[in-house]
Amino acid sequence: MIASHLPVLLIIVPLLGAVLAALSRHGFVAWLVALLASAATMAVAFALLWRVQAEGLISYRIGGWAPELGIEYRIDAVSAFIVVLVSAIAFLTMIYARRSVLAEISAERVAWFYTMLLLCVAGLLGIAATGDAFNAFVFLEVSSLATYTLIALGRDRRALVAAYQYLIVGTIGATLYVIGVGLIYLSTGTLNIGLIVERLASLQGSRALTVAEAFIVVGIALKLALFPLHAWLPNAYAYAPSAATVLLASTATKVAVYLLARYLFTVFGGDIDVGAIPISAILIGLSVAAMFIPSAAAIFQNDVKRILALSSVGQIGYITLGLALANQTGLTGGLLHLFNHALMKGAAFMAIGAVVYRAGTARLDDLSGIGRTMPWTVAALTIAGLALIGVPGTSGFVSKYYLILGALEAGLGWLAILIVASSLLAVLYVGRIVEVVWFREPAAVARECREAPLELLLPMWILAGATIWFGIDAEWPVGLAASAARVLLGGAP
Amino acid sequence: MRFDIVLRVATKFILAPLLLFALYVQFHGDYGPGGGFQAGVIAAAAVILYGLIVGLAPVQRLVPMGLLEVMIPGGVLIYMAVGIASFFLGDNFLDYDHLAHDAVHGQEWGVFLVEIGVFVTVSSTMVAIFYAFAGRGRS
Amino acid sequence: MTESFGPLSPALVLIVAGLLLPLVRGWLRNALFLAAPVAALALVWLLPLGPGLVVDWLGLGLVPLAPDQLARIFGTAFGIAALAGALYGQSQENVAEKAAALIYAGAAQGIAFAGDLASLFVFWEVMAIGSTVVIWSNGDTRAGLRYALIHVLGGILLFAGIAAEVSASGSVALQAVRADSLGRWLMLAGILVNAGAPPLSAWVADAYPKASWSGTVFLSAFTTKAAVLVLIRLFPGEPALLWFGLAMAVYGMVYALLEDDIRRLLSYSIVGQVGFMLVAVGLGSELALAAAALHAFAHILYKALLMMAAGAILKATGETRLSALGGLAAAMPLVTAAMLVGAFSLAAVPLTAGFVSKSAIMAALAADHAGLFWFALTAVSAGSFLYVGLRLPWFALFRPAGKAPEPRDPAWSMKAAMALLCGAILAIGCFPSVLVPLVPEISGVAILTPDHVLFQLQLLVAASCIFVMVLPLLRPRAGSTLDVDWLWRELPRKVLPAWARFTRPGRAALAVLEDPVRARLSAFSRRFAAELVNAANWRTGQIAFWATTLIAAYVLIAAL
Amino acid sequence: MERSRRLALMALLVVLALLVVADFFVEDHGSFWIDGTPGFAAWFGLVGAALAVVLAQGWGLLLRRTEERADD
Repeated sequence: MIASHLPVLLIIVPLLGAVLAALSRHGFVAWLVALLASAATMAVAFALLWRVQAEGLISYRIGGWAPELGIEYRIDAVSAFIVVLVSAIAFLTMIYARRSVLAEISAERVAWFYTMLLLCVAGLLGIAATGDAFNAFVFLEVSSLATYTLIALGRDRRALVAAYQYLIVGTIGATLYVIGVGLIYLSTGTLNIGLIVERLASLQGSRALTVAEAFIVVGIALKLALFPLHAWLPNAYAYAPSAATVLLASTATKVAVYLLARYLFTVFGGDIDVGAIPISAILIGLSVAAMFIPSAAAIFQNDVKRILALSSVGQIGYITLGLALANQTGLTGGLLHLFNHALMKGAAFMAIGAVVYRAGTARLDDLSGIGRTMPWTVAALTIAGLALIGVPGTSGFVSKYYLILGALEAGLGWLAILIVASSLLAVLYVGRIVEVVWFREPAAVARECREAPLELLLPMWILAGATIWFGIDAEWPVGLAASAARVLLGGAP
Repeated sequence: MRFDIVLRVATKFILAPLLLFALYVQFHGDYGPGGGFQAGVIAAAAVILYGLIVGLAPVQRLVPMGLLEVMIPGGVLIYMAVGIASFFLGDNFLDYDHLAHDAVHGQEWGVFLVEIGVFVTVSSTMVAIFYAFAGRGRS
Repeated sequence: MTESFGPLSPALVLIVAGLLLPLVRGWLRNALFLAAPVAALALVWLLPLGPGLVVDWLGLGLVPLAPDQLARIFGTAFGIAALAGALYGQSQENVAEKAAALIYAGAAQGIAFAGDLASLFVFWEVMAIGSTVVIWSNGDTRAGLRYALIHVLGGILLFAGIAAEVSASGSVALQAVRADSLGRWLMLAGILVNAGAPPLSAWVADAYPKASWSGTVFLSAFTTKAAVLVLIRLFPGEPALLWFGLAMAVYGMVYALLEDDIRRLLSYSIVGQVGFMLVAVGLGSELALAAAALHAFAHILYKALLMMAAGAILKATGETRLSALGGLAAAMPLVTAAMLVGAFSLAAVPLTAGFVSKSAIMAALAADHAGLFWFALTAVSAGSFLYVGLRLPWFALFRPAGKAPEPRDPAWSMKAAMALLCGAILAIGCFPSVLVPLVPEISGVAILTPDHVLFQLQLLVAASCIFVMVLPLLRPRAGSTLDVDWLWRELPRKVLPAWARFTRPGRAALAVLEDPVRARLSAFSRRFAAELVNAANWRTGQIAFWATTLIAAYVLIAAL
Repeated sequence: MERSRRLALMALLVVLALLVVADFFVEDHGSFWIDGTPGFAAWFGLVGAALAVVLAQGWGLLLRRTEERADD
């Protein structure tokens, strides 16, 4: 019985968990519920992946209505890839969250925090699972609203401003998206993505569609923080509670990338240039700008969380670059980097969250020599940093390798050189952190710290270990990314 | 405002019809315009009106914040429970065909129950928002 | 046969030991520090020569461990250097440096044994990280960062080249090629950066002296010589290398002749000696390649010895500037002996290892009738003796001037390490035939023949005459010699204020014009540029503005 | 030129002369047109070393500065 309902269980389980967590109104019980719910969600996600790999596309009709009338959930290799990533990160975040949340959030709000965390997860999974353009908007809003709350729960007063700014920007993005969906509905008369694709075939060259694509792409670009629409992200990540930052940095933008890929490839066809619009050229330009400018800005930051947040914007540039290349290798590289970046950024934010847990600050000036007193935490941060640079032996290397091959395959040799050249910037900002935390004499703050508790170290090191593991034995993620890329490009998985 | 006799008296007259109208909209939702969302807003409007007239403390005695915090997720829980119940009857999520002896009645029951969930959540959320605004600067 | 060793490569042994080092304490740490190079050296010789083990990784057939003759030569040299360095650095307290040094040495072994481009690149990058940490752990962060950047740049060039090569040929095989396509030029450029070739030679003398007294010993051994090894594998007979090599030989000599700081002087001389090797690689004959490998071998030994002597002086006196030193010979006889052996070996005095390897290079040049390079390098050899065989010992050790430091004896481990290397250098110099099993190609080279020895002695004595004649000119003077690194170390500091001064009149004139529109525009663009860099604090309206701009641009393009 | 240096120079020149004389009695295996001639290495060494000094001094006049680098 359960097997046939897997696609919807993916959303029901975290949603039910959110409801129960809210009803419990008790911090520890809410955490337990969240942990169990996210563990169950992860199990569902892996089961789905397994089934997709065995059987191909899985379709599920909500309420038993046909796709013309109702909402259809469609899990293919791409969705399964994202769903596994999001649910696994969510589970690790829950393990991590208990201690971290106790330290950062006042006791009466803890249950709400887990409710929001689970709602956010449910929304993100929903975007990946649904095959309905409007339903995707609903889940986009579910996850976004939960995200605004999560950010606002940060203990820094600036968290409120950051949340407010994200609220406005996110709403603009969602509105643009829904306008685009509306235009598509006008032209095709359906909201089901599968049917839209069928009906679009006869509508090539329609003005309305071009405008729809413009609105959808820019709307999603706001959500995924594509340069220059990224400015909401650094503050939001820097001031949110640590556990929330981990989840958001690793999953929220990634799901937006998934949505963008869905529209660019599945809906608007494999040839992502529509009519006169050189989308791939624009996207390549913006991606390259993202690889360089925010990374350069990261070098001049003093707050480690902000450094990592700005670096996220840069790393998103690599991912969108993979989409823009639009060939099998490049797209594999982009999706793989999406996966790897989630792992490494998750580890990095968990590590800096653990530092905040002990030292109470993420300002680089205060963290001199903290590697002496928190060696395991800082070692995980270092591994993540090396992966951000793309050092061989880490997963970052593998994904950049595929991106470069993709660029060469597309005949863009200069782009391959830019990809590697932009790593120089990562060397600078990672190098600054590594230098301060390891090689400076310990400051007063660092001397009084102890190593982070095991509950924080465990998920952090699972992610850091995965970063190393997938840098050496990359078969599994590469296989997933490659089959997702094949599906996006219209082939068999 | 609680000393304005006109408002107080008028409110007393309006409250009961308001609540009754909310119930009407709720139960008539299957056949005509209406449903849990609208009904929830109308019911919440009654509570909010009462709060505006008598003040925050009395209305919170009537509808305490703790109740709202249970109602908000509770409504969602009802909704989901109905949806999940379909699982056990061999249908897809939110497919009510087998909730009753035949498909039409099943759908009717399903929608009816789901709308109750919507009502609970929407009404309590509206009131909670009112509390949040009205209580600003006090807590 | 290689299979029976599984993944037990010398590289792995050293890297794992390096990672474990911070976890153990006390005598165990020192023992591990010493045992790992011994084990690696043993493995270099135990691994049977053969094609190696193919590992499938992402569809690429990787050969991380492919022992061949060349790997064994360099593996032995790297192994001895690591062993001697570990012995020398026993009393070093800084565990970060020791761990990084082991990883660094392991990466060098990895490069020696790598059988394909991808594994090669992996170890290449690990080597960059290890060496950066060695420099960093001594506290000079700016120099460390400069070093890291140059090496990341080199790594990037190499990586781009490898990617192009792999996508063109579809295989990661290590094979001898010519620089005849963009990808191969990129590979060559990446390797040359590590070799210390112009125009980026300056990093060697910038970074190496910033390491601690023991760290420099490791640094002097691996990076540049690993680059030579890779050049032998990838670009044997590449004509461009002849000219790069000659330029480096002259560059190293000129800068070393001017330099004041001992370790900087020795760093410049690394570049000079690697130049000799590059010329031999560029020649490309079998003998020339063997000679290049042999010279790298000898150079690793004597440069490590010289760096040890310099480190001992630094540790005893806190000073390495020639202008501030002098008369150390009486106080530190052992260090004096070590420095003389090393210096004479570098200058190819007969009965030292340097004489053997340089003779092989010269013989290879002669065999190929490369007259220009033969005469040029002979002259450079005379010049090299000037700076390292005469100027360095005279001013540091023998001249009567200078404050005599209190004689502090180096630790036993330092002495043992120096004695080990002295012994190796002299043994090879006296009995060159011990090298024939390692480098069979040199069996035909005339080394200790009377005419050859006489030739070399004339050259050295002639150089000595010149030295005595122009002694005052060569007196060390405090200061620095401008190099290409001026471009990234000082130019920005000078240009930016100068640029501001230069444009001030223009800006003043503009301000006088007081064109409100123009003022607004320039203010806008200035603010815009600042905010683009500091992207974090944009206002919400600006994001909305950008979103609208993007849509507008999008729709506009579509409408056109 | 002080006395000790003059003495050392004399001694070295004598040694060099002896070496050149010895060169006449050894069979030379020159590879190029000139390098096999007796005494070649002696004069080539003198010229080469002198050239090296001239080159270095010239280079030093151009680019040697008395101050250390600011960031060393």
